[in-house]
Amino acid sequence: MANTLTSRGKIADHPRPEVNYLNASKGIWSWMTTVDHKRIGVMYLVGVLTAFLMGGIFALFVRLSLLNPKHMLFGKVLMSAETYNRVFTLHGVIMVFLFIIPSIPAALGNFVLPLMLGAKDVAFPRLNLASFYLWVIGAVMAICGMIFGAIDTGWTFYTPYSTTTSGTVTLMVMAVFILGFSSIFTGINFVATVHKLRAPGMGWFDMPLFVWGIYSTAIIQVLATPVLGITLCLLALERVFSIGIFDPKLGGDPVLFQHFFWFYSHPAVYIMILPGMAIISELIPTFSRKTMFGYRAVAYSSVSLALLSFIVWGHHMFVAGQSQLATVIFSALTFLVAIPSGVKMFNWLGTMYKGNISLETPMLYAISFLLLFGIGGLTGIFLGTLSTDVHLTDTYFVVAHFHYVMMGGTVIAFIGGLHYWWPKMTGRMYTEKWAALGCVLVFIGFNMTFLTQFFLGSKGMPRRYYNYLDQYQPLHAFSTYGSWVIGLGMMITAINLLASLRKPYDAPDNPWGGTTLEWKTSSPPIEHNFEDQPVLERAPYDYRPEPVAH
Amino acid sequence: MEQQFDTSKIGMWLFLVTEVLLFGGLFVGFGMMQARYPQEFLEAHEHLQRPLGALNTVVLLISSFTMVMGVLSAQRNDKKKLVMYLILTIICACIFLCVKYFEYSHKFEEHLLPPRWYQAQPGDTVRDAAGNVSHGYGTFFAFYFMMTGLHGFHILVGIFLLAWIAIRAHRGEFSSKYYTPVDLVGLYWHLVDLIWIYLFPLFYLIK
Amino acid sequence: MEWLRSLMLPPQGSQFAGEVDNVYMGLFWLCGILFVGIAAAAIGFAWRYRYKPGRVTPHQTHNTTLEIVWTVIPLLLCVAIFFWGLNGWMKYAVAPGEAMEIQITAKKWLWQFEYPDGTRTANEIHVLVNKPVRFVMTSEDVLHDFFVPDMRVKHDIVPGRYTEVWFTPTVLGTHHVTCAEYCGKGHSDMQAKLVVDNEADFQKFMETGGTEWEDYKMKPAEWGRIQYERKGCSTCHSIDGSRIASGGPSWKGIWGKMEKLNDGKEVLVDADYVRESMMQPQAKIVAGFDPIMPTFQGLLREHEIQGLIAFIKSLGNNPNGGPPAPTVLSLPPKPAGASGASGTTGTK
Amino acid sequence: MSTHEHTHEHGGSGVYVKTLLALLILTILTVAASYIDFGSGNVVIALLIASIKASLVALFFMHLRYEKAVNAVIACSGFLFLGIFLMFCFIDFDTRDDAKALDPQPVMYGPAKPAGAAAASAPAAEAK
Repeated sequence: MANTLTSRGKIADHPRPEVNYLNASKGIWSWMTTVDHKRIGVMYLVGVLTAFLMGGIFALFVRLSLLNPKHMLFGKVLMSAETYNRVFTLHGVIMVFLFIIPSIPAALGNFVLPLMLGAKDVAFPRLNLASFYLWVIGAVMAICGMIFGAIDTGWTFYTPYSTTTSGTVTLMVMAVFILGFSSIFTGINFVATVHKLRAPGMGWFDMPLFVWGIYSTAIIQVLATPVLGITLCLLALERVFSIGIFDPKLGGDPVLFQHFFWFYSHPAVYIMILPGMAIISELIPTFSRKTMFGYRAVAYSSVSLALLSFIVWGHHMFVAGQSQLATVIFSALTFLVAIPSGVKMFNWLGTMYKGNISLETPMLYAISFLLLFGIGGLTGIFLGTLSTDVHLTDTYFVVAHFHYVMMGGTVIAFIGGLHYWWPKMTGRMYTEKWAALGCVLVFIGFNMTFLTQFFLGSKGMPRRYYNYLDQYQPLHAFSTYGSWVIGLGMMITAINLLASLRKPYDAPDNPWGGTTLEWKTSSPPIEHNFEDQPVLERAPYDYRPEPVAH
Repeated sequence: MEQQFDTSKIGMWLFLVTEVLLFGGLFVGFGMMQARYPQEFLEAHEHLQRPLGALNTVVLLISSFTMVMGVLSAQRNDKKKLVMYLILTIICACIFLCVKYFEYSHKFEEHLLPPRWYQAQPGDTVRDAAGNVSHGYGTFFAFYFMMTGLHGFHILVGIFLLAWIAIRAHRGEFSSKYYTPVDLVGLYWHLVDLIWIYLFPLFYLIK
Repeated sequence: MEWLRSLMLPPQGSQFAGEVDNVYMGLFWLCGILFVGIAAAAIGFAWRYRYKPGRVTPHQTHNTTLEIVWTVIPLLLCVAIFFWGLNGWMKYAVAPGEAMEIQITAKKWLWQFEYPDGTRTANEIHVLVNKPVRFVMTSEDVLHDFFVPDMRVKHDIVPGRYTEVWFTPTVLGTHHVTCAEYCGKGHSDMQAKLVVDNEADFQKFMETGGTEWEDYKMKPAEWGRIQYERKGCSTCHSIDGSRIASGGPSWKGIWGKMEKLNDGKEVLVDADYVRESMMQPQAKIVAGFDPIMPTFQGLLREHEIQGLIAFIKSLGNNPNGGPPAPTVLSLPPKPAGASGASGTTGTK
Repeated sequence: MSTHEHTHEHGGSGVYVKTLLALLILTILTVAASYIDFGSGNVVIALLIASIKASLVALFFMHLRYEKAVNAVIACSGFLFLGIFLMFCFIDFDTRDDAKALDPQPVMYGPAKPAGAAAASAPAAEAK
């Protein structure tokens, strides 16, 4: 496998230009005031990876604390119940709002999307920079909330707990509000970019599937995030002015809060997973060297997932006290979501069929994704089905399910995409062997950690529990060991990628034989992306040997 | 230029959609609380001054008209009229805010305020045995202040935008070939008007 | 396949469990097969079609028939699963009319149960085997969730509202009740025991009236005050000396007093007299009052009677003195397995 | 660039004046209607008139009538998804069937603490 790269690695088609986007201008200030989508993407990347590191450390602490029911480590209690609640809340808030939501769209999407469209930049470069700064402000506020107080509501901020608990809930809620606007600006930018800045000759169905995925995501970002904003405003006002909308002590309705919250946060699940699917739709044809099977079906399924995501939010509330009619309707609608997800899965497998598959690191991640997202998606059926959901909801089964989707799906795809575009972004190749080892370790550790949690949950272990019954101890311990394996895998991956930065530029323009436009420019790209406006000559994923007019 | 104009328009419309949904959340909240406290909301809305609300509606509608005439003037390369219409729009916006100021100060004097500060009015009928009034009255005014406040904030932002556009227009930066900012601020201004079109009957009129 | 079921799911304790577990296992097999298919395809293709330099891949853009097949079949499967799940859930959604109703008040971080006769327990609840039981639940502070894994039931408890959940326990013994909606520091300590009793044990439990009184062993007068309000004494008897219209005499200061009866005789207000007044209220009527009090025979347990006596005594001794009320109560034996409840029970 | 100018000048002042007049008449109409009691029709009439007015503003003042279809789609999607949000919330609120106390007691405030009122309502409901 080691020689697959060299066997077909193309040396740069034309001499590497002296000036690229990284060294076109120098100094911190030139980065802070940049409107170059590539630089903003890189800054976002640094930001979200920092958030991922923080959230990951909190996750390791949560798992470490659950190693045994007494929370003992070397004869000392690792953390109290209050601390535990704060740590898992921070893990949730950071991972969801600071990491996963901006991860693929704002970091990788910002970098790649205009390149894929053959554009010079996004539609509104200054808005793009504003979005990044809003993210920074939100992140700083969230960190202030952590340092100068504590928040123990869980990432869902359910009322009336969140309206009555002490701590810096208001500050944290305002931080998330600002992060929401960062996300909205990204969404507006991408929709306008896709509509208006496609290369000459590129029709809607000539766009790479990554663009379709990001476009669908952007629709959700625009349509759902404002409701999160107003929800959090109302929550903050409830805390400060007791307006009586969410707190039952004041005549409000906590179930209404859940409607408001999930009207955003269920679509937000698709803000997280659609870009992951989008990356996989790039990786599989590229590394199978075969055209995408059912391109249109995959494109349509992205959009339909985006739209369907708005009408299923009530499946988070089957036992929360919404009306029984609403419960039945939401359950029925929920099953619709399974269809486009299944279509994508089958089309990916259909693309691999009779391909010419090389297992470089990005493809290893893609196959991990297929397996992990397969489990995540299929266990979703248990939770959409009414009678089993009553037993399984609010248990570790749910925890395992959404980690399989969010981490096994989105994070795996994100890291896969990072390895895929790393040569383009940095101009350097990483060490293939270490990258593959990291991927395999993450895959094994992930299954150790979360497969066990399905059993914990179906046995009846509720989520967000500090103390647990002794009978669950072996499974919890195994899960904790798994988290260490993930940590090790992530560490190897991170060191490997960072180590590559010390080398001189050595990446070819198109190391993987990709067909989309971002591979037609140099690695790293020049400041304005392309020497000449690229014109689409062939549809994406066309691996036929002879150029065929499309 | 054409391309950029179209792109900006799409961006602006997307932004307007987020505004609609932002206000929409408040409308949904208002609807649900109205369903919970029908009697309280009915009685509380009698405290709002219908003529002032109607006056403000007319003022905003006229301002929308002057705004669109401004855009038309820009399209027709008529700098003088553009500036005039923009100033007229700003004047309307200021009248709107003045009326709102009088309405707000009336509410403050009467203690028609969100629950924490709401003072029972003689006409409030939903009371418990001890004479305490229902929480619903305050909730109505909480929504009144939140929604008209958020709307008023948009008006205020609009005034600054209009002033900025008017200054640029005065400098002659716009022509029939380039008037995107005028058009976008116009769209924003119409949306603010459009939201008020719903706010007015919801708060002042519906029984 | 029983071993597999018991590996993944808790013991079956209610009539729901069988059906829920069937759906669960059905989905498990269905999803298992689908997953094995996906995994086999993904790994199999990666191996079978591994990279060979120069191999040309076929240009398959789509296959409409195939794509319709793999859209429609999952859709039909999903519809079937939805109705399968709905079928089980409909039973869960509607409680039968004859179910015994138990009120649950959840608060940070305590379960409080109340039986139809007013008996209260904390963190422990007894139900009768094979008889449907319906829980009407509310919360005093934040969201909680009543989750009994063995029964396969779960429902949120919402402050300001009453939600309900029901099941028919089928297996004798102790089952675990746990809070499944995050409620703060003590969330994971919010545990209770659900004891499914046979007829005899349940009767015994109801006679002793749960465990609440144990907290008041040393404070019988306080226990009596709770009974005074809970059993409805307060509607007719004041404790401040005032007379309640068409009611009975105030309890203030009557202890040890010689009461004038409507037949002209006098009686000393002592433990025996108070007890008789509760059991046979028409036997002795105080002068100036109507014989309107109903009997509380069978409605009061021994410890409740003693508590009331102690409460009346505490409302003011006549200086002339009377026979003292018992200070240490002789109480019925503690029910098996009862745990000491927290001191905050039911003092609201 | 002559075609450019042509494509962007929509309506003209005549259309705008007519739109404004229509809007003002509708405003008078809705205020007048509010003094008449149509029972449950009050809300429908008020919102219907508001929607007509909003459509007029969107179509003529905001030029949606003359714009590219994509902008109209974007504008409609906002209202569509708001409608979905509203609809499902109403479905829930309308069909809730609580075990007891269908409508929660109105929460009073004033001298009495709301906490006390909430606690007192539990045994009261039980006694029914």
